[in-house]
Amino acid sequence: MNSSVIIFPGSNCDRDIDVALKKFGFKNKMIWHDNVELPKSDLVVLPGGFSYGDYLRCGSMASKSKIINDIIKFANSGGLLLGICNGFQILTETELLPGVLLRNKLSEFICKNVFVKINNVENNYFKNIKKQILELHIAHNEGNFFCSNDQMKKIEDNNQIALLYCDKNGEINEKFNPNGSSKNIAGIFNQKKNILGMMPHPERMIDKCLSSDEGSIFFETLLNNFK
Amino acid sequence: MKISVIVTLKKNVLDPQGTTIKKALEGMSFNNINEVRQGKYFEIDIDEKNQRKAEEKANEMCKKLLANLVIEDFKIIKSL
Amino acid sequence: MKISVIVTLKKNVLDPQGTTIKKALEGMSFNNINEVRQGKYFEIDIDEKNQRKAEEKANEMCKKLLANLVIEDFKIIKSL
Amino acid sequence: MIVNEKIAIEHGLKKTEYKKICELLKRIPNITELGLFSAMWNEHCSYKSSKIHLKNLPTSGKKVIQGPGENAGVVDIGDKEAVVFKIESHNHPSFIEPYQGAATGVGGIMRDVFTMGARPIANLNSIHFGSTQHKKTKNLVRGVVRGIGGYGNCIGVPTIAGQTCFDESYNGNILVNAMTLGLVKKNKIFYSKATGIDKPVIYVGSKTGRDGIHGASMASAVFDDQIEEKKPTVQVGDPFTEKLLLEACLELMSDNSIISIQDMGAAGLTSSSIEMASKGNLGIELNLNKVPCRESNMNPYEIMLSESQERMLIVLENGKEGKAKKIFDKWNLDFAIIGKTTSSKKIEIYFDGNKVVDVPIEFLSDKAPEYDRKWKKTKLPIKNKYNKDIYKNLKILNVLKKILSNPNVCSKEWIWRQYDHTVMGDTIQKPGGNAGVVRVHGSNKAIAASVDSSANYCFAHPLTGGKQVVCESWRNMISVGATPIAITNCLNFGNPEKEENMGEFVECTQGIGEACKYLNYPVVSGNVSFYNETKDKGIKPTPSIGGVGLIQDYKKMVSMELKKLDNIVLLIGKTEGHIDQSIFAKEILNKKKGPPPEINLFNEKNNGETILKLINEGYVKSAHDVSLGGLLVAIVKMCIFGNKGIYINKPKNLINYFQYFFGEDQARYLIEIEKKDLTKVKSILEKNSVYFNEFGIIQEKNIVLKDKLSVTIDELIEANKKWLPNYMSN
Ligand SMILES: Nc1ncnc2c1ncn2[C@@H]1O[C@H](COP(=O)(O)OP(=O)(O)O)[C@@H](O)[C@H]1O
Ligand SMILES: [Mg+2]
Repeated sequence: MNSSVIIFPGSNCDRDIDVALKKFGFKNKMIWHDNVELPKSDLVVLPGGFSYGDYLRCGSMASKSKIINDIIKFANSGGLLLGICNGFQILTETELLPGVLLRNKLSEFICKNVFVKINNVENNYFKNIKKQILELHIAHNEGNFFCSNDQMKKIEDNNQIALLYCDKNGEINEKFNPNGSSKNIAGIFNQKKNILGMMPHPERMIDKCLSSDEGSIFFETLLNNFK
Repeated sequence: MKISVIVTLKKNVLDPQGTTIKKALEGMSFNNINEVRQGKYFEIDIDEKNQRKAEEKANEMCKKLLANLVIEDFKIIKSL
Repeated sequence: MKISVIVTLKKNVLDPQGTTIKKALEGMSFNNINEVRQGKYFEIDIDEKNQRKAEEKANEMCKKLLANLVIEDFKIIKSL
Repeated sequence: MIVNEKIAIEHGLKKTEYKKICELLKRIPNITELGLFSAMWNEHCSYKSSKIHLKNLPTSGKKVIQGPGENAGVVDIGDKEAVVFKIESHNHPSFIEPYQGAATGVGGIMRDVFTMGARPIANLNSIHFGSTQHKKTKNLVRGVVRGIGGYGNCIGVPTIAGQTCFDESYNGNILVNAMTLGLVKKNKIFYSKATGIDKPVIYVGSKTGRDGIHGASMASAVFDDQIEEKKPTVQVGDPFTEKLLLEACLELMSDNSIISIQDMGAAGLTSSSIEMASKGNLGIELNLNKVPCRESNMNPYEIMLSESQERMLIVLENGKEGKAKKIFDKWNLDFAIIGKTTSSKKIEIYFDGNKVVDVPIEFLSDKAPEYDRKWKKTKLPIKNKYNKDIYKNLKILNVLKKILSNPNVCSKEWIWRQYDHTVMGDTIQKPGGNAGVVRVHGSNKAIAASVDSSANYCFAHPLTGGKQVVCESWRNMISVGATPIAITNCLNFGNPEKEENMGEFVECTQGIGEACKYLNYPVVSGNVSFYNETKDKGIKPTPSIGGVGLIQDYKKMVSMELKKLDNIVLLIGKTEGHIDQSIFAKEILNKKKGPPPEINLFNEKNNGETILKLINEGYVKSAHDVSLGGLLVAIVKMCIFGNKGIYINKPKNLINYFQYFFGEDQARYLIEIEKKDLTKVKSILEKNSVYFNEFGIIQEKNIVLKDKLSVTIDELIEANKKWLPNYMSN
């Protein structure tokens, strides 16, 4: 399976996702944002980091990169497009995903393990996933998902919520919401479910010696769903 | 010509930074604060002598980059 | 009463945000920009009916928290 | 402007120093030249008060590739790889503008590391604030923590450990020390020494503005009431540009275009150009009209002394300019050829067609003054005699809770949760433990690092205090299963022109040197920060020690959380019940006098090495060194982390419960082993003459000390974890 990771100036989880994709069997290419054309890919990933320093708004300047047009084309033709953390922010800024990611509720950067519940498995990301609750890691300043009531209704009606913050038993409750995100949302899909934006970093949790290895489940499932 | 722009969060959008600042101010014994909202301010110096044209340009910039109209409003103000 | 405050970086102080935004605007083919500077905007709603007193309070807040006079200037403006 | 003595003094030079400059030059310097002298001859760049004492530190060893004197130290970790690391202070700027001061401190130390060709793999920080009651403290904490996180998180380097202290001696002068570790291939290390004549000198990075002109002199000046006026010397950090600079430099370093490279830190273009030339015994010629400037009408004086951040100076091989420019263009960074190396052994600077500086390099570097300042020895204080009555009304549980929630002991999670500690995907021990640990990417090895200081001990008796900090750092390495390799030190002291402060410096440094020598734990880099005082009130002497260790197989790493019910906890090292200078003495008994606990280097080494042996043989399931707060605090932390309780045996040779459990005797560790291994472990300890006793048995949830204490860990977690977030949110 061919994947492409887009590097923006200021991306800093690009190596991490490269390592993860390769570890689980993807043939991965790193693509500089200045390119006009995407190579042939089954999966395109916008990595975490601080594109353009997160100056102005997170993801805003990256969303104007040259490569974005081709990414939009790729997504419109049904290709799998994954945005993690800053990548998620870029996806909302390009309006490929609804809503925005506001500053965390306590207005502090937050770095810790969280549990997330997979809310929709009828898609190429989570089909046949062997666990519904994963322990993953978040590290962000702006992960507080927000959208208008109308948008939220659409998101819910279309079953676009991908991941929800919860506790280890899957209970979804404001107590387990690390950043003030509406309805504990940790990740969402577009209508067609080929675009996924998520705040947690599965690529940081792919080895037993790290604080969890449940990111592995994410990547294994993703790869298997291509086969 | 310098154009000044203010970008604010829409009323119904939460402003965690504003809330934090409010708390900090209260911690410093500033009382009777109902609310603090934080926004952004830009000063754009454009090579353009015509005020109206310069403002139009700034307007474009806001729509395309400086403000996210999903959550923000912007206003072009007289340069200070 | 609502008081509006603008906090800007002093003229000689580096403004990484402004510089990066300028480059991004240029990348989007906005030309002839000499400079972009970014600042902060605050809207403070105080329980105080007297304009002068409210402004004085805001002034205090700026000095003590909202602005660091080492690198920033602030200005209280008419509420927009 | 014609230079005279008054102007020289305003530049922080002494009369005698100005006289010496005129004699060397055989003329009066012009204002730009005076600027160069004042920058190069001040304490921060010249180490004029500290040099003769730093000479006594052990700086070499089998693993040392580069000791002090370069941008950072380098140690060999095998497999053709090396680790580059250094710690640096950014105290004064952080007090004035906590966010930007701390941020640029982190940026500066990272540049020191990637200048040497190393990709940064971990950040650490040691921060000291005034009393928690002081009105400035809270905002300073908030600003500094945000600044450290703001910069490090943005670049994408994990912050894996640190240290936070509160003490009223920092009320008017906080300490912000930042440390970075980087990884480099042994044959790809870059140095600042220039070689070859007529090689292009390249300026890259951000543009030059009027930032921080005289920052280096500020770092060497005492704060006074006019502090506000010194404000414009604070710089704003731009982590985004630094990230680009990092990637661009590493890209250019992948072949052999670069002859030498130096970041522009304190005293900017001045010290970077002079150091490069001085180390290579060359001359350098600069044309300042070529320097990319951010502001208009900058004069040579300003350009040379600006401390704008995120800039580098590079000497390139001839003919590589085009290739280099392409790389920096790609990353959207400024690039300019601003001069060349020469054979003149002088620094010659041109501006608007005029020669504005013409000074032999050695006048600015080797000829800088060196002082053997007067210093006063500190006598070992007499031990306090404690009357048994003082313990009468104390309850162990109350004392324990009070100490666990003391600002200096309580959990610092509120701080490190704001630092990205997992980016790069190799952090296998996060902040909160004995030391942070990161894997060497793609290998079985891992690097451990920690920062420590013990200002109270150093203040009570500098010589012992100096030794103690090194030993604590060594213990932190041992406790995670790392072989200690080397340290970096940040020596934060008061005014060296005062005999007491100078004495503190001299004796702390002696203590550090002695311990390092004995433990074979050399000093490979460091930084001296003097003049940490406000209105005549100096800080307590605060050397921060950044330790680095190597774990050959990361699967053998040990952490501090208790692992399994029924396992046995052994206490290694002798407990004498030394409570002078302990947190118990200070906070509970309100006794501030007395000597710090004694350091026995033989025991330190022997205990540590034996534990390392036990770890490498797989016997140790968890480990923690016993430090601030004593035994009970140490075991409670292990319980909290592991979410387990313990039944503590009644100590055999009990002096007194309080002295026993809250005393701060050194060279002690708690280790967890399995029952089945007890005989074997005992025999190894005995064979190595290590003093130990069976401390307790792991059980569920309760911490029990027969007839004295029975408490759930949840209750103690509350005491330990809540204090800081509560303090910060009120
Ligand atoms: N400023 C900080 N940055 C990162 N980690 C910190 C900071 N302050 C404290 N810590 C972490 O908190 C833990 C406790 O530190 P310390 O109080 O020195 O404990 P101990 O005495 O048990 O070693 C350490 O692991 C340290 O890494
Ligand atoms: Mg420790």
